[in-house]
Amino acid sequence: MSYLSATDMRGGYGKADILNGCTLTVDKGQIAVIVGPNGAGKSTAMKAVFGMLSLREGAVTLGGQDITGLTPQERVHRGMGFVPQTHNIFPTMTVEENLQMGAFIRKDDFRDTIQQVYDLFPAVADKRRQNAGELSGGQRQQVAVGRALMTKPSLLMLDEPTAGVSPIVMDELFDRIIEVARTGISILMVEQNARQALEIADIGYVLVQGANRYTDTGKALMADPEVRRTFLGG
Amino acid sequence: MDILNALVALLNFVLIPAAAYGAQLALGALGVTLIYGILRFSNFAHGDTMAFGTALVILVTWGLQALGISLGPLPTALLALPIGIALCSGFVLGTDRVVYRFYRKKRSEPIILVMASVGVMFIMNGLTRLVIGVDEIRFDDGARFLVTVQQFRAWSGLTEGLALRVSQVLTLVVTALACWALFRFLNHSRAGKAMRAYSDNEDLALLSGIDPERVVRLTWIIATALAVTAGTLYGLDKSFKAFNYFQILLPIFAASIVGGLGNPLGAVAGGFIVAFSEVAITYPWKKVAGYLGIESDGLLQLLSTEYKFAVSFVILIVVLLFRPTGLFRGKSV
Amino acid sequence: EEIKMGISLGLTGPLESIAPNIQKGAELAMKEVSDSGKLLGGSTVVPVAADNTCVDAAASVAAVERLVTAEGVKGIMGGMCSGETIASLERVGVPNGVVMISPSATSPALSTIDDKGFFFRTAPSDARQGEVMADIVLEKGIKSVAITYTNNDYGKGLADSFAKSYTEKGGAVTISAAHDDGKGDYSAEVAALAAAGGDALVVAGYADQGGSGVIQGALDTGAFSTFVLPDGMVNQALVDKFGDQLDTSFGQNPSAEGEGHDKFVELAKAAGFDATSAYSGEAYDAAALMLLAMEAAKTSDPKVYKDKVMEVANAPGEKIYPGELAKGLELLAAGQDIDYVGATAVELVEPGENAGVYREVDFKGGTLNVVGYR
Amino acid sequence: MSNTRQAEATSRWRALIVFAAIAVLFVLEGTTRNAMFSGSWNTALAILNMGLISAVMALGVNMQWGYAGLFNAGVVGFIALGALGPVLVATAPVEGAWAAGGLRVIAALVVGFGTLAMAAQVWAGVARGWRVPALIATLIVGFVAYRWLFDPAVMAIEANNAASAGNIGGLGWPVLLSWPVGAAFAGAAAWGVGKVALGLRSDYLAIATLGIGEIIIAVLRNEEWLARGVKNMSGIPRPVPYELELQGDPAFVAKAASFGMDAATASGIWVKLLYAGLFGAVLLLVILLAELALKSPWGRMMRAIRDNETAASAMGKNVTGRHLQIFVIGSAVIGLGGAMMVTMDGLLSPGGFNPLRYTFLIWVMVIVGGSGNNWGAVLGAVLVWFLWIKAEVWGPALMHLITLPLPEGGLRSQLLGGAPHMRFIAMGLVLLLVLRFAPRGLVPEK
Amino acid sequence: MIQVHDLHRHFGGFRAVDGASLTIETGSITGLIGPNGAGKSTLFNVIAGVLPPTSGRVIMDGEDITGLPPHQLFHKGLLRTFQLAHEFSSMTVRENLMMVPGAQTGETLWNTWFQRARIRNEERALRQKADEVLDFLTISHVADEKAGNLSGGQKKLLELGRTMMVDAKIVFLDEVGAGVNRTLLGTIGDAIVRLNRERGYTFCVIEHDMDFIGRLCDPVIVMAAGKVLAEGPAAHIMENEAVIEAYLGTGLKNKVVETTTGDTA
Ligand SMILES: Nc1ncnc2c1ncn2[C@@H]1O[C@H](COP(=O)(O)OP(=O)(O)OP(=O)(O)O)[C@@H](O)[C@H]1O
Ligand SMILES: Nc1ncnc2c1ncn2[C@@H]1O[C@H](COP(=O)(O)OP(=O)(O)OP(=O)(O)O)[C@@H](O)[C@H]1O
Ligand SMILES: [Mg+2]
Ligand SMILES: [Mg+2]
Repeated sequence: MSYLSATDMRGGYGKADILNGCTLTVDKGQIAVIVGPNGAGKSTAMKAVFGMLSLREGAVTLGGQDITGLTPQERVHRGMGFVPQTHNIFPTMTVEENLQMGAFIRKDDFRDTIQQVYDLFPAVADKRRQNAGELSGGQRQQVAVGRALMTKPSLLMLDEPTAGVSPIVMDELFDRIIEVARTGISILMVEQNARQALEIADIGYVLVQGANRYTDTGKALMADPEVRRTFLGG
Repeated sequence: MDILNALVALLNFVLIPAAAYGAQLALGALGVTLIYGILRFSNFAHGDTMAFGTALVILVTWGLQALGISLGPLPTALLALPIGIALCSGFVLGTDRVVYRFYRKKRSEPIILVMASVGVMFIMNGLTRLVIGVDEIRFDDGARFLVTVQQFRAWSGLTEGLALRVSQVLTLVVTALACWALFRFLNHSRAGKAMRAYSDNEDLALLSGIDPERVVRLTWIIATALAVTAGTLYGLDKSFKAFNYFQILLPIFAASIVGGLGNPLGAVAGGFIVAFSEVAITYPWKKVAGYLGIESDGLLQLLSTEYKFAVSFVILIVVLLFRPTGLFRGKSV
Repeated sequence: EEIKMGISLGLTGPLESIAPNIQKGAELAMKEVSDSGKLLGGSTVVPVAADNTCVDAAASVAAVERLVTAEGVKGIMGGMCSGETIASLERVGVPNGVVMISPSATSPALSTIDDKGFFFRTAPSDARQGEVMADIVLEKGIKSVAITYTNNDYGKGLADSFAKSYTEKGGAVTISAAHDDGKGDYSAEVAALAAAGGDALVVAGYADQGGSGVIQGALDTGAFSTFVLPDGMVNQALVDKFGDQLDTSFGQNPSAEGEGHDKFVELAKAAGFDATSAYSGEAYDAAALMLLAMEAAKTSDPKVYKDKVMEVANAPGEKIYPGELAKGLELLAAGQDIDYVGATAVELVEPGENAGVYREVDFKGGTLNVVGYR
Repeated sequence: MSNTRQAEATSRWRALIVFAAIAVLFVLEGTTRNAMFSGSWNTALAILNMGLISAVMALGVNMQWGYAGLFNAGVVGFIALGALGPVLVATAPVEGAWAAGGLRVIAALVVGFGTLAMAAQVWAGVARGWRVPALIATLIVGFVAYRWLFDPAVMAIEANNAASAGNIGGLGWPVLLSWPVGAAFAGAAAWGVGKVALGLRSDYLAIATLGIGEIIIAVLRNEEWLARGVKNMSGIPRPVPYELELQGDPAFVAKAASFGMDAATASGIWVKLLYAGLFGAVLLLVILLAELALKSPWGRMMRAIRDNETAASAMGKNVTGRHLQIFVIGSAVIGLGGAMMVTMDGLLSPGGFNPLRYTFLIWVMVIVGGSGNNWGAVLGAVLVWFLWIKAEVWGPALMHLITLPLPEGGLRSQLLGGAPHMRFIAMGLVLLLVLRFAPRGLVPEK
Repeated sequence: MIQVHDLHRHFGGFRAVDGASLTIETGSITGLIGPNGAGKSTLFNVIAGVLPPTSGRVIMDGEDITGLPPHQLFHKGLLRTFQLAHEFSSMTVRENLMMVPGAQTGETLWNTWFQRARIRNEERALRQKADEVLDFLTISHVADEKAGNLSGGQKKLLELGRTMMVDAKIVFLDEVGAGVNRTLLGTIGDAIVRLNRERGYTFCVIEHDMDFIGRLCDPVIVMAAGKVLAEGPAAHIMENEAVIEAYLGTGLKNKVVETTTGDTA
């Protein structure tokens, strides 16, 4: 049994279903990457896993326990961390406060972790007293990822963490994600910078119209010319 | 030339009353600004929360007085205040549970919440009158003055007198404390930061493990405490009359806006701006000028008091023209 | 017959705190008549109250419309504020032919309105009171005053007429500043009044509204110690509030010479309300007048009894005081004339408003003392 | 987790159902007599008429808020300006007033506005360093000139027959003509206000307009020469016959009798029906124009601006210009409502212009009706007004119901004594109930 | 087409744009790259009139356009997209597009009452045009959806779509690619090239996807810390040591090589 397993999810925003039997699983310490065209339901799937969308069908288990009925908040306490695709910072709080909020449920001393985040994103460190709403697009993204890292989750879910960040930061970010995964944390992420992402992925999902089209290791997907042409930009 | 007399006249008639009034507005505005900052709507029921809370405080005060308990020179109402706050918070949390929560869950636009608060306002309005009636009530006991006009004249030998009431000093002190405490709380405590986070981005706050309902409850309790305190001080200083508390809502809104919505410092600054523009601009300078050796037939009054409300609004508008989101850069949705 | 009588007052709104005692005054008269069993051979009187909010003409019209067309009242004690009264009179009272007697609407506009004989008021005219007050002030040797008035037609009208008559007679007005009722803070007004100065402060307002707020501020800051108080201010509540701080103050209000007022106070006390509250006596008189006029006309039809109102109110005839409505009814039934005096020395002059006898009062020793009539 | 919801497909039906429900309420009010309803067509129609006027005002607010997201909290001020229309146009001239100082007042006003215009020119045209001194100099010179012209003229006018006139008087023209004039007054003021204040956003604009509303009311209450201030202006002529005339007309009496009605009742009903016809016609015209505009690219543009000003302006829409346009038009419609209202009241009573009743209640109407939707605003207005009036009866009735099981005694009589205040509680309860069951308004925007 | 002279934009004490001077040639597709926070978006916002500059001038076709409001620039043919999507969220996707063209008859109040027929015809044409654009962007299935309900990438596409609704002279694209599927981004790139060739649009493109920049842009301008760091043809720029250090990083260089070889394969 995988650490996270979301099986056969169906549901949407009221009217027609967006998810049509989508299944996602991640093992401990694994990196899972979801790719797919725009509007395929990737973000929706992430929200569903996180309990922000009620499912009509399907189940989500974490560490063997069924969490389908839990609220997002309870899932946070179970060790899930999430960076949404948009609106992922607190705009009128400073960068530092944003990071502190990431550690809201932690009772221990998290100053080390903040320092680690600053080391990872030096550009953001310079702005720690500035309101996050005043940052550039890429800087916001870095703060958002930093906030999630602060939680020290056991499952980290990232919805397009690299959108808008510069190549050098993207590389750093992927390096860091590998590092994080090596400490036993499971990673589930959506990526449009798909080639780079699949390169580090243990498992890759190609989602189309709310259903799994291809599921394989990252390398295998990269090697499939059909997948490359239709989903990865050649 | 008689600078001292001029100064005392100004102090007695302009500075002290305006400062006390400003502080009362500021306390009210703190509550409004807090609700706006965190729950993101202008709470029309705030004035009536003040009235309702004060009515409860008065009832408790009467009870204490009947039991023979007093605070010596300070008004007994101060002793009743915590109880009043507790009771009123209970009621307000009830309204949140019954009314506002529904719209919050539905993610209704702020204007809908504003309208719901108008509904709550009507209800509290009626309840206050049922509980305590419509008459003017005075409930200040203890000493009324720190310094009376006669005492001051005897002491200083000036023609002008100076009066300082206990309630005025009390208001100023309490406002300063409340503002400081609120500022510290919001910016430095965990719960305060959680409140700001919630106000910034509700979903993300949820994702960070913040319990939104707790934040909301806390906000209501603090706002109610501020409202009841403001209402009680206002009632001690003037007198309690249910109708007046709706009227004071407009200057309170004005104060919180001109200072910058969602900003406690702004609320306080706004309160003083409104109060001083009302009192100072319509002040006839004749007497003061007389002390300074400038005799005049006219009153030297810029505008008559009929326009005091209008003047304070003109000043607000001018401030907003140069600082579109208030003096202290408030929120805007 | 069960006769319904309307009471239209601002039970909610800015004057909500004086409305209840006005209502009670009117109901007292109605109950008295009803209990006597002497009206039109044993008719009972049922009061029906409506809330006209005092400030909202449309709401007032709707309320009075309801009284008239739905409840079928035979007369209305009301309205309370002038604007609202004009609207409800023009749009409901006159078109439907219902008598309205207002205890408190004092606007001169109501004197000239085309009321087809359906409108009366037991309230005194502002113009007359201004003159009386000017005389009293001058007799006290006070040569300069500051005026503050409640910013409505009553306050403004009274302040204007006082100022006119006072200056004509040689006094000086240093400032005439309005205050709004229902605002708690009067620092600005007090500051302005104090800066302008004067030997006394004329407060043309209401005792439990802004008027007392201004007095409070003036006393606290030592701006004034003598206050001149017209009808809206002269009542027990003010005395209770300020006690001997009003030692040098004085004033006047319309009241019958001798027994009328005192009797009403007694009656009210027995009924459990404060009769010195503004316009409570006027309300009693307004209600009594309508009922007496019915008896005089031998019908409760307002189109008929409207012509009798002036008759019962004025001489000749036996004087009728509060508590003597039964006697009045008897006399009328017997075809005799009466001269209703009531609680406020009712003497109606054309076009149907109270001429007003004023009693002069002072507040020496922290009590309300009558010192004379004029 | 979305905050934009799909419109209910049923919304056209919804409007009809709500409309029917309100119609039923009015019919009940007209025919049934019990603790809830008065059973008098006269009251029903009186409520309806003011409801129609409120609907016009609500439409104005809806244009500003619903179409453009402008938070105008100074509604009462624009109503008051509109109400000036009939006073200055339709009332009879005051003898001697114009001679006393009419021209001088006009000259003063011209100088006053000229000064403001000049000040704006100076601010825009003069180089930075000199700007402030030049502005202040202009203002001072202008103000002195203005007061020099204005004060004596006003004194003279107010002294002219002070007890029953003391104002400048009207022109004696037909009252219907004064409606567009009232609208124009409000629109013109809105233009000035808009020029200054429309740079502000949401609640900041609200408080600025709230202030402007208060200023307008303060002027109206205190400038006696204009409309007698707090002394009230009565005797505004009517566009419909007087009830007493009808009652004196044998033909009418006979006709009434043939319906089995007495003349007084019939005349009341007939007059109110005539008013209802007039108001209804104006209302329908305003709605027609508004709907045509809203269903066009113009409406789409306004919605875009309301949604996202930055983007709209990047897409070439002149946000400031459009805001000013809609602010002026909306205010003019509000003013039109004000003019209609004083025409029906026959009275201008500035003491009664308080924001609770004339600003916030109108807002309640718009939001309860469903902002952005014209029919919603209209239905909201009529319904809320109905409730506002009926709460006067329902409140105390509710109290009697509540106290029924209580034993005779102190508490009960205390509660019954407070019965009038149940008006507010009843109003609040009904408002909350409506909002609960129609959280986006009775007829939400599609 | 556009010349920027010594432009400054400061926020408090912070110099987001700190003396940038650059030229965008008519008919070019100019790339603008640089690390996060370099001041690219701020520069765009100043040029497009959203933010007033602290100092400096912007010239368009010889005319000084510094500080002109955005809507006037739009009518001069300057269009832009936003980095964070600025859709009209409560309008449908189609309406989002149809509102774009300027000078519509139906945008004048008077005409909405008296020119109904003309408006109807214009609307029909607009609708057709909007549907074509939606088709091209592969989002025609959500044409009647509220724009606020779109996915992140779809919003980005809508941003781009708006610039396709009218004839523009110059289009500023702020990271249209972020969050857009790479296959689709390829198509978009083709469209940009086509618009540039066939209709003579000038483009200025901010993008962090170096493939995209490399394929489309000539020249490429690199910004860092509010200043122009380097300028030149894409290939050159990617070899530039300073650019690699500040922006590209070494790790990527290998990858770019690897994937480009993959491409050719
Ligand atoms: N309103 C503001 N107040 C203060 N600083 C700001 C403000 N807006 C932007 N900045 C700062 O200006 C700098 C430039 O921001 P800009 O958005 O132009 O960067 P960018 O080059 O577009 O970056 P990215 O690639 O991440 O989008 C950033 O460091 C940012 O923090
Ligand atoms: N709040 C919502 N209400 C209604 N429909 C929605 C909502 N959010 C998304 N959708 C629809 O659901 C579909 C899937 O959206 P989702 O955000 O999951 O896509 P995605 O795969 O994350 O795309 P992208 O790569 O562009 O982010 C889209 O067609 C979108 O229009
Ligand atoms: Mg997505
Ligand atoms: Mg950017």
